[in-house]
Amino acid sequence: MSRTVVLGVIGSDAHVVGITILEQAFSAAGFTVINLGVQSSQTEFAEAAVTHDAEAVLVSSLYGHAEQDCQGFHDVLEDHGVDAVTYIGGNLSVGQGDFEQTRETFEALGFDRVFDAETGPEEAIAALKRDLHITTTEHERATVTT
Amino acid sequence: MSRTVVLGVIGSDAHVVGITILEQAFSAAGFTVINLGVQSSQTEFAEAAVTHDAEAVLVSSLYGHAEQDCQGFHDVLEDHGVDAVTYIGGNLSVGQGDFEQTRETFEALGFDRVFDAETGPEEAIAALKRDLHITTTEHERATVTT
Amino acid sequence: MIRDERIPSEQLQRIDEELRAGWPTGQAVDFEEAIRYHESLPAHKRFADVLETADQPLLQPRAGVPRLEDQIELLRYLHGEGEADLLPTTIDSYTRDNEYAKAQEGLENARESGTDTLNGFPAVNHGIDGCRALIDSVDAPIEVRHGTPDARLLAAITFAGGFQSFEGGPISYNIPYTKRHDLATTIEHWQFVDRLAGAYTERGVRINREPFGPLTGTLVPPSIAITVMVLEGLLAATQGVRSLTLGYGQVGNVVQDVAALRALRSLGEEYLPDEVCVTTVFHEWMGGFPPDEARANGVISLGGMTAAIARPDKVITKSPQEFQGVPTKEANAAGLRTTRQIIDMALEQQIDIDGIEDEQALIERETHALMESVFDHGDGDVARGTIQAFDAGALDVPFAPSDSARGAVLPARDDDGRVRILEFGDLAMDDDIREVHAARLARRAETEGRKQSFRMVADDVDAISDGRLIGRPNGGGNRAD
Amino acid sequence: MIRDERIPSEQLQRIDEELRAGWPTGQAVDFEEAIRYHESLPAHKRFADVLETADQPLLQPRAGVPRLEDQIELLRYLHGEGEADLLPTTIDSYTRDNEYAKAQEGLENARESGTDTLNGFPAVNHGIDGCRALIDSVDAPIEVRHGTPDARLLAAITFAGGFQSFEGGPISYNIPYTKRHDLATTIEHWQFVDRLAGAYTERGVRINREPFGPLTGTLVPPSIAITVMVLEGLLAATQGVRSLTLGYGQVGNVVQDVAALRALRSLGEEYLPDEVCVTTVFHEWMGGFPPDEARANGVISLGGMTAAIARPDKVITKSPQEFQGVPTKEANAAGLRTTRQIIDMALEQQIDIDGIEDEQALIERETHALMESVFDHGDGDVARGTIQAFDAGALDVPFAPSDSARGAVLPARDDDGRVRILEFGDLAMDDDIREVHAARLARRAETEGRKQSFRMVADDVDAISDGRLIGRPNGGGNRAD
Ligand code: B12
Ligand code: B12
Repeated sequence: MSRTVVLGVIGSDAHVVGITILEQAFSAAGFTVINLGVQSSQTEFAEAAVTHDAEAVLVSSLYGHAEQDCQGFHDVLEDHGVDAVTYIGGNLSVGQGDFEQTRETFEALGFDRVFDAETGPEEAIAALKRDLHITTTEHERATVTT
Repeated sequence: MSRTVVLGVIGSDAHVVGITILEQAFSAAGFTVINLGVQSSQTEFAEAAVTHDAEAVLVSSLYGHAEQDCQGFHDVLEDHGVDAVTYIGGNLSVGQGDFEQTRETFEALGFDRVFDAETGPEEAIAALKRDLHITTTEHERATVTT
Repeated sequence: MIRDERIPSEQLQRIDEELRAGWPTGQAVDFEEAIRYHESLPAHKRFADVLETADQPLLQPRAGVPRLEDQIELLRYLHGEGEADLLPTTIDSYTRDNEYAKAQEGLENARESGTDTLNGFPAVNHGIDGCRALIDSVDAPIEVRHGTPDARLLAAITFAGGFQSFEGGPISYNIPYTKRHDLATTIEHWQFVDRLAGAYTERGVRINREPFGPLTGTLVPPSIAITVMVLEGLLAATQGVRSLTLGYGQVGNVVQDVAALRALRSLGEEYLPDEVCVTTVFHEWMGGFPPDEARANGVISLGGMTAAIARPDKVITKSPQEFQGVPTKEANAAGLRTTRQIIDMALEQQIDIDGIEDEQALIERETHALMESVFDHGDGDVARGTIQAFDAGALDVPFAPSDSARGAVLPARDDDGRVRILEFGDLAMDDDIREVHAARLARRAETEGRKQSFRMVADDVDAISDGRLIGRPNGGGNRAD
Repeated sequence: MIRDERIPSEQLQRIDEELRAGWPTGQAVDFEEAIRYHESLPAHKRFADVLETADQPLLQPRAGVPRLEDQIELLRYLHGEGEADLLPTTIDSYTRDNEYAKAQEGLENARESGTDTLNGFPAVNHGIDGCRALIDSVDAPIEVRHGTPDARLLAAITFAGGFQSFEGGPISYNIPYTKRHDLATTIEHWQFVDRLAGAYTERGVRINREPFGPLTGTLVPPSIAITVMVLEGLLAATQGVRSLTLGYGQVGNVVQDVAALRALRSLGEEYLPDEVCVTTVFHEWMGGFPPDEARANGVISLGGMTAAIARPDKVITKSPQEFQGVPTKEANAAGLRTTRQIIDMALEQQIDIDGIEDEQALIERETHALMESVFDHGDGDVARGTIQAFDAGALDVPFAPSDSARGAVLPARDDDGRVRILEFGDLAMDDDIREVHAARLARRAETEGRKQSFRMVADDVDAISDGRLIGRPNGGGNRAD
């Protein structure tokens, strides 16, 4: 059975190109991708994760308001009973910030992994496979069945 | 009477373009310029200053060895009995040094003024006129008589 | 249903009053007093005049920070150290969403903590006095740049606040910038903005309007961008706008970019009424940048070089820190000076490249087809035609996040790096044109020994940030090292 | 009197032994053992092969620091972070003057104090072992770059030390680099260097030789540079050199630069014997740089753009810190990556500019005239002809500090920014050619409403560092701000 991930851009951010590439890459790697598109609210992420029984929630943010947009996000997930791996990636701070600090900020907000904009999809896919204990064989099966 | 300056590039430095421009500018400003050209030794500067009874000695150095090349220069001038204003300009240190430090180094070596490579000829001419107490009228006369 | 007709003055006034009641700073707007303020501005702060009389491309950066004093300092720096000819004030994202309360919170936060969590200048919150303090403190014309679908209050306040140029439009600030705004509503909102600009114009204060040409910034085929520019231009002209700057974002192929800028100018002149003064603006590469300042400087310089050849009226520069986040003022000024240097070195040279005319002819043919389809869809009415054409997919924008566009068009580069269309969807281009694109892309596929697919598109999206123009398999490289 | 004839082996050996006795590290040279060392090097360190088989322009920076470990680290950095294809080792100024004792002092100073007062790598002092430690530690081909009129010992040691490429030549490392060396002597000295390279070549170790194309780096008319390149190529070929890279320094006008690089290649092939493999190298702007890294990046990028169009085999890059002094390794790598980005973005595009053929034809005509005059002056002998032509001013280099050149030629830019000749002195160019130059310069003078004079030349010398190509009065500016 294919593993399901929910993907979207949070807040009022409209940068769509990154998730378009991610959707394609995660699909090609055998995942079922529920793409919420841009400008998705915390609730939309949570509801989609429930509806589709997602194992991972992938949040994208490019425009520099990620920190505000993610305040309380993990509470909302918990309220909906979502127990998925959560990743966030993109340009997470305003300006030329230091990434290690950004990582800490978002880990403190509850994200399991934090990626910068230099991350290629492959890296995130590899990490998710590790986190979901997906072996290559299972992955390959997944690729075939989707 | 026109004021005489000795101009040259010291050491084994061959960067000639700067002094070509300087020669032209100082001449146009009414000075008599004795241009020694590139790769001139300390002694050549001193002897020319004596021969032409120069009021100023203008040393140029671009290639980054100025400090070594100017060691003892003011002793040599003194030995020859030269009592002229001395300027040095160009790229005076190897690498991306801080100019204030460079200025101190060359002032300590005895130069009256130290110029960086951003100096346009006008600036040096204005300074020399001040140092030699040349009034505009005298300068204008000079321009006419040369 | 909405039509391309001038808003009657009573209606203008009524909406204006309603709007201004929506946020405290709105109350202070007084049109007559605003006209007097504009009239008091010196010639070198009159945006339209400065732009329209320049004899070489003027440079303008993007820049906006939340606090007034910081914005003043930033713009002075960009004018002084960056040698910018024209200045921007980029608005924050909350304001773009009309969330003035959140913007207020962000602004107060910034004032207290000294760190900026807003990504721009909340002009509505600063109000007329704040805007004028900025205009008064900076010695060059300043434009409002934003990305706001409903920019009516922003326009009312910034126009009264002394700004004489305003970016955006109903399509270009909808389709690339939002998901859920429908086109009918954004057209209506922008008719108001344009009518307001028109009202100032009639009183001798020519507000310059600048539709946002780059759209999604990502491999947008020139004819699509130009069509949107002309449509927004027509809508604006109807409302009385007389100074229009049509935009175009660099795709990176010099011949195509020069051809597109020429086509933009000639089509703008062809479609827009004579009383409108049309100028053009070239945006340095708007897609993903390399994560490396040195490489970014190469991208920026290719833009400068292209501008020197095409000679648009204005160039919007990028900074070498584009990849990372909002640039420092130093980096922003550096992007300006790098661009200036290469433009000034190349501008006086005669550089006539072969093939520009052909490419321009193709772009014009495509644009004519799209425009015709819009007119058809609207029975001659541009507003209706725009809505219906987008609805039908006859007009479309690649990578559009908006529900109002099909987003079915997929672009890819041909073997020479020019942007072509791989998937047309229902785009209103006839078979002849489609064949030209197909042939060009087939040649590339052949060169690369692979099929045309989304993989190719994705590779092209990443190519420039990965260091090349065309997304060849394995980076295109038989590199020697 | 000296002639263009191959040095007989006994003489080669005798000079070699004499020379090597001159400094302790010279003793260690053993030709047979050196051949074995070269044979042991992997393919990717063989300079000539790597350069000659590349399918796009290879990039090479300039770089040299006194201490071995620092030089290793520097080159590794430029190869890794700078993505350089080919590496340099720039020699210090004392070595260039054959002042090995002073270089030794500088080196020891550097080792003790940790601060560098030498402006390069004193390869003679490092000796064969030091050189090989460098070659072994770095994973790319490395060239010796210097500026030494008498480079015989340097060549003997660096060739034996494993370097397979050596810059310079009897004219190009004399005229721009020194005051008092006479040409007859430098030709004799470089015949030795070339003969040594030839001796290695005959044993299968093809040492690449690269005459220094930019000369004084300051507004050098292309035909003068190309003539010097061809002459040095001919002298080298006589001595058995089979891998020759002819150089040219950017003047900043794209059409003229592309034309010059094409002319360089075609004239190189025309004049040099078939058994010589001719490649070309383009030097990014070698004149005065702007005192601003951002602007310097624009200058560098114009060079990259030109290289993408002209496609030389190699490009020598500049760093944004060129104005100030020897660049940090980061800045040096940045110059490489900026160049790489713009080249790679432009390389796959077809950019055919009008007027290149005409300009190339003019350059070739001028070069033919100069070459013919050299042959005439030497009664067919290139060595004698070179000496006599320079003596007569029939061949001349602008801004030459050397007593061996008249330095009577004065260049200035025409209205399009191409470098023309204002004062010919006795340069061997016929009236037809002179008229072409005069007409171009007259047009510029007219545009500027002033006379042709040294003032114009001085303005052109400063123009690029002041931010433009042509030294117009008052900076050329009706700039809008
Ligand atoms: C194209 C672009 C736009 C287009 C977007 C069109 C569209 N609808 O998509 C337009 C022009 C409309 C635009 C608008 C704006 N933009 Co913008 N934009 C860019 C730009 C140039 C490229 C983005 C892009 O498409 N990259 C290509 C894709 C493939 O890469 P990516 O998005 O980075 O995604 C990859 C990775 O980040 C990663 N990733 C992303 N998300 C996630 C999530 C997970 C879980 C993982 C694992 C990985 C991951 O994987 C992706 C695929 O490889 C970037 C700068 C840059 N990167 O060069 C600025 C940039 C993102 N924009 C920026 C800003 C500020 C804005 C505006 C606010 C601008 C303004 N002031 O007008 C508006 C915001 C509008 C809005 N409401 O969102 C800033 C953000 C600043 C910050 N964070 O500090 C940037 C960095 C530019 C800058 N230097 O100022 N922009
Ligand atoms: C052209 C050039 C060359 C040409 C010179 C041709 C010639 N014979 O003139 C060539 C290619 C031959 C060359 C060789 C070398 N060069 Co060189 N060269 C330059 C370059 C690019 C421009 C110099 C120039 O002509 N500028 C234009 C003139 C008009 O300006 P200027 O020389 O700065 O002079 C003005 C001012 O400085 C001032 N000024 C100068 N002197 C004085 C004196 C006084 C009293 C006053 C008031 C003012 C003043 O007024 C002048 C007129 O406006 C500079 C970098 C730059 N500036 O961009 C490097 C540079 C000077 N060179 C440099 C080096 C290292 C060398 C070499 C050692 C290179 C090498 N490693 O091969 C050799 C040295 C050869 C030798 N024996 O001297 C370094 C010096 C590094 C340092 N100081 O740390 C520089 C800075 C480049 C760099 N960043 O590495 N070079």
